Amino acid sequence: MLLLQVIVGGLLLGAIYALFSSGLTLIWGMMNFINFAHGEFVMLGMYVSLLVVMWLGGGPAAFGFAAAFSLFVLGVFVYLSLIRYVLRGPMLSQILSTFGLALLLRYTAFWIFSANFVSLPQTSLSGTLNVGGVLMPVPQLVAGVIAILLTIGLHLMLTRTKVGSQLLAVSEDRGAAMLMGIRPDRMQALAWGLSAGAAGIAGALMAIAYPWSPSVGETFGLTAFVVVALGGFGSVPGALLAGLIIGLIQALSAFWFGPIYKDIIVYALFVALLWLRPQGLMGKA
Amino acid sequence: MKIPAVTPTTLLAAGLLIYPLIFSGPFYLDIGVTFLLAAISASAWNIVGGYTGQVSVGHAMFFGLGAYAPLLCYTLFQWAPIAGIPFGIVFSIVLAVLIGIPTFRLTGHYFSMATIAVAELIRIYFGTWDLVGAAIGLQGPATARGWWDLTFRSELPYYYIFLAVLAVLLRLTFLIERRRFGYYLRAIKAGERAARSLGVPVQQIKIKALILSAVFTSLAGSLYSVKTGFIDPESGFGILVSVQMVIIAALGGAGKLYGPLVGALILIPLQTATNTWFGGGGTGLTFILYGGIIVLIARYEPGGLFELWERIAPRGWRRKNAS
Amino acid sequence: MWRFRVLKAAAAAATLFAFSAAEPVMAADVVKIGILWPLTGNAAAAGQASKAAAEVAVDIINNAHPELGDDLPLAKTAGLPNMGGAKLELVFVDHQGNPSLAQQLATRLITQDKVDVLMGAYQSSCSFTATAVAERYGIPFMVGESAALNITGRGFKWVFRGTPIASDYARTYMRFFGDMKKQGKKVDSIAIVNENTDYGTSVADAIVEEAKKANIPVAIRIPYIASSTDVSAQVLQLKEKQPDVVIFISYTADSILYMKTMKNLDYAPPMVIGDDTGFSDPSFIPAVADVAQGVMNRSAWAIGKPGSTTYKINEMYKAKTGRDLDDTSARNMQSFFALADAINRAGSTDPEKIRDALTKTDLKPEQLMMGYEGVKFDNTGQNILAATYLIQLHDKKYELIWPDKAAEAKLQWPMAGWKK
Amino acid sequence: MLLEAHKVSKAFGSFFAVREADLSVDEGEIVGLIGPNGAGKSTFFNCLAGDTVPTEGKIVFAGHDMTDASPEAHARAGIGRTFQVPATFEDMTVLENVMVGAYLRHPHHNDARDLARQTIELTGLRTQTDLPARSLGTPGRKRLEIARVLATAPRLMLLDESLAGLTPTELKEAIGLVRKIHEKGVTIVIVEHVMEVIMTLARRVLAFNQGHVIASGKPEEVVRDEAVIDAYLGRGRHTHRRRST
Repeated sequence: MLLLQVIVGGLLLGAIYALFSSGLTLIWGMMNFINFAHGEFVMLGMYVSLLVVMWLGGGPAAFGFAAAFSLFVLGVFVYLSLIRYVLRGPMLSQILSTFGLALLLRYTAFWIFSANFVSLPQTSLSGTLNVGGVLMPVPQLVAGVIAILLTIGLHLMLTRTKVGSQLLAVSEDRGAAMLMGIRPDRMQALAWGLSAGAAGIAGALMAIAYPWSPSVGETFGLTAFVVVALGGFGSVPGALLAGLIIGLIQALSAFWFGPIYKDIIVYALFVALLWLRPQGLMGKA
Repeated sequence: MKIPAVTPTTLLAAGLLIYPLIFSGPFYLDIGVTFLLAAISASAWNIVGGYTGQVSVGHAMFFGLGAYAPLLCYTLFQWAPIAGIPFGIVFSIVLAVLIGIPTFRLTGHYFSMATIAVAELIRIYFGTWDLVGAAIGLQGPATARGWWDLTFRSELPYYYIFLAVLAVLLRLTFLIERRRFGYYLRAIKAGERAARSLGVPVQQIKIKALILSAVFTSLAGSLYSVKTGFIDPESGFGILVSVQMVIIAALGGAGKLYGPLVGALILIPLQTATNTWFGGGGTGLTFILYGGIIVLIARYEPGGLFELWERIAPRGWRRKNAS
Repeated sequence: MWRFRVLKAAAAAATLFAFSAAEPVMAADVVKIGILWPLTGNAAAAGQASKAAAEVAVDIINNAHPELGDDLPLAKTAGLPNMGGAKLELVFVDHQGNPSLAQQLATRLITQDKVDVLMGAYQSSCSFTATAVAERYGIPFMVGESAALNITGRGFKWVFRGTPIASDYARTYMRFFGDMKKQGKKVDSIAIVNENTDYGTSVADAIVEEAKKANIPVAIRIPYIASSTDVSAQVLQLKEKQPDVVIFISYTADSILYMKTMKNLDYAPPMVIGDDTGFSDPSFIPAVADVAQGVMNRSAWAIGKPGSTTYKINEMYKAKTGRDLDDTSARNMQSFFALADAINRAGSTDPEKIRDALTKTDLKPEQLMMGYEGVKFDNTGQNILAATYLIQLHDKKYELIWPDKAAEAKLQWPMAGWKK
Repeated sequence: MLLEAHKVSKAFGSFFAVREADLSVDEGEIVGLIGPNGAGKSTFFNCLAGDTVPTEGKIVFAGHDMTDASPEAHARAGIGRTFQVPATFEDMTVLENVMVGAYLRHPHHNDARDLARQTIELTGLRTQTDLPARSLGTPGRKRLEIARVLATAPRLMLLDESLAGLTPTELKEAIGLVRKIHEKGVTIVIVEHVMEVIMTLARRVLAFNQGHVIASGKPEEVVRDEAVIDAYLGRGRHTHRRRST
């Protein structure tokens, strides 16, 4: 019975990993570009939620939307002011750009919110559901379910809608897309907005269940890499599947071998993946 | 003996030689030593990251191994810490080959991510490994049992030892630049496919560059732990250790001989200054500054200060130096 | 290529200017105390809290505070009486938890700011490097709160530590379990959950060792990486082993997360003991008071009844920070008082005299603001009379419940947890 | 027989870009490969250069089996190649570019530099010796690529549309250059659309379509071959003539 509990816990956490990783894989798929500050976007999403709850007293729906929207705007701004120019630059400046951004966002958050761990005051979502002996804490449950729905939504948006096809067109062949009257800069800015927005919502959902501080962005960033690498670069459904798997592996390895080893096993898996199957489970080579 | 031509190299060397005589206060010396250490590790990174264009963001793996070896020899066998330096270098070379072969099949972002993951993997593992003091880390000899413990009261001896190592590294890089190896490195950075078509054994050259870089990064790590007398997973393998090397080289000019030196010359005093002025206030401004500098480099001047200087330096002067 | 000279000169000038500005004018009757704490980085909260505590202590010493009674040394007088009322001046530096920066800043404090004594470091790694510098220059160093055993065990003669260390805490727990067994409470097995850096590891090691001596079996020991997002794995492992007592050695975020997760996974052990730090953080009680009723904690600091000296000190701290004084900062404050008292008895800023005074320190319990049995340093510099109370969370406040002679409330065993 | 490609095929998934193509080149020859776009010329060319490993078939060069040898092994063996889209080292000067090639046979700095200077002289790039490659135009880059490959002292040079997109005068110079290189004893295989190049330089021509060789022989014969014209102009042209009569 305990094992089932561990598995459920792992999947719920994995769903949240999937949500914010889907944002990262979207960018990678489109622009062959890794955003090293993606973890910081999740962290900012958490703080936005805190501000909304503290100042406006909004409920989960309110701060969820606020986090998504504010991060969307940040994502677009980051693209237009920095990434657009760096894309054509040498590899070193592409990597440095988002690294510098990560440091800037993290330590500005340190400055504004101080280093203390904070957590959302008890929101309406609390308590635990007991489904056949398996205990599912409501915050994690809600967060996990919404995360899965949003990831699928993002995937459908990409594959079924006009905007989605334009986004994919630009990622396939930027030149050809331009010939078809698609403005690549606008599409890529939109992609960065969506990616940051997904990270923002994931931050809001995690804020319900877990305390955080400005330095959590770093661990989320690395986890997102692993999920994206396992799921296949550029594949949102891949990220969803990989997110769940990573959540599961972390939970099981922590339970069987002890919590210290969960990160070691995940990173070892990541390194092995990069060598054996760089395109991941469902990504394009 | 012939008077050395007054070129920037000799001027720079003279400046660095007499620095400890002008700024003799122990605190200034400590900054001088920190500057040299940063310049050595950034220059070592530069061989792989700058010249060859393989942006490793996990070079702390070699720095950490180099740092752990001396203190491990002291803790386990009571040897003088410097006896551990060769071991650090050997471990780093083995790691370089083990890591290099698979990761060099990857390019660009893949390669950077793989190096981050490997460095993190080692950092976390060392944090759980009791032989190396797990999370508590290792300490060196508190008081010197003899000169060989290299635990000096003043920083002066460290300064000149580190300066000598930096000089050797820069001289070696200078020679490489003019040899086939240096040309092949720059060819790989400019275009691997074209380089292969001209017979450049790309994988082999990359591994050799990584080994050379690992040797000096490991040496920098050893010098750090011998001087500080302490090492733990975070200060040995932490991601900030790797990031600092990348920033310093990129600020000065990655792929340029004096790039890392100039980068360290600016960043280390700046970092200490901000920490003195704002550090006491505890606002962590130093890192906001770091982040800001990197974003500006990436956005406006990827070539670093060198390229900026070459663009704005008077035309005639630059002609003479373009060889 | 003359550009280097320009660059080099510019950088050198900047450095020179940066430090000459920080060169305060030397006043004859000022005793300068250099303090190294993590004011940024992930331990910044603790660093800032201790900084505020030190500033309150300096105010108490530099200005006359008769209302604090005669027992607390240097309280009622202004400045250091034996040194003609010399004032104390604090010089704070932020080592950001980086050991090599701590070494550099310690050198700067001694050689540049010309401080007379040093204190601090919080993280054991920084205490190692900073104390080594103090030892080299022959400057007394008072370690305020780092727990790692061998900071004072390296044969240094200039390093003193006022705060209890891991083995003191472990012995206290074992004595407590002994008393509980005598009162018929079931203490057949204990579990230890510790974060895996130097703090958690050294305390956990000490507990395992003392438990062996007191032959109390340790059911399971779970080291984990601090501030990880999810802790359900640890709680489920505990649920599987069902120990009688669970000892958590963890920082703030994890402590809160453990309490919430235990409720979510319906795991209610008979007793939980928090090893200070996270459980004493002011944000702990508001976050989990309703879920962790009856959780025990160790603390040598008790605010005490209104009107008592400790209560007034806490009021002064609250006025400054808006929060109650926590145990870690209080231990720092107590070490600071002991250091100031020694300087006063030495009657001079000569390091050798101060060191000599420190070795002769023998403060009695009533002279202290903490619950130690006194302050007396052995030849390794460790305060052998450091002790700690055990407190329990009743409603919204920790109340002193052990040792019996100092108890202010009745022990509730088993703990209520979230069940009212 | 310097180079022999025997029943070489290359499939991407189920699509056969090259199907059982044969080629044999004697020392000192100049052979042209022609065919409409997408006929598999470039893929076949990349198999010869070692960039892509053929799915089936064998490639033998001067008696060594090079079928799945790496590009650098090909270069060492003496097969030099240029790229359809010039891949010069943009941040390195012209001299440095050519030196990378020269280093293959001359490990020592001075010998490599001297050979590089001679090759630059030969290929008429002397005036741009110290300029970075990115300051050259496309014709200059193509010429630099040829110089770079020449510096590796190849026995066989594979030119992938190196003379495309040149003005008439540039074309004359380029043809003169290729002829000069050929006279120094280098065997040449050219992939080209510009018929003038094929007619003036090549002594033998192979025509490709849908991945296999449809005609080979003297340039004059191959150009008039029915199948080749069909491949280029497509089947439709017959109907057109019938309607007009």
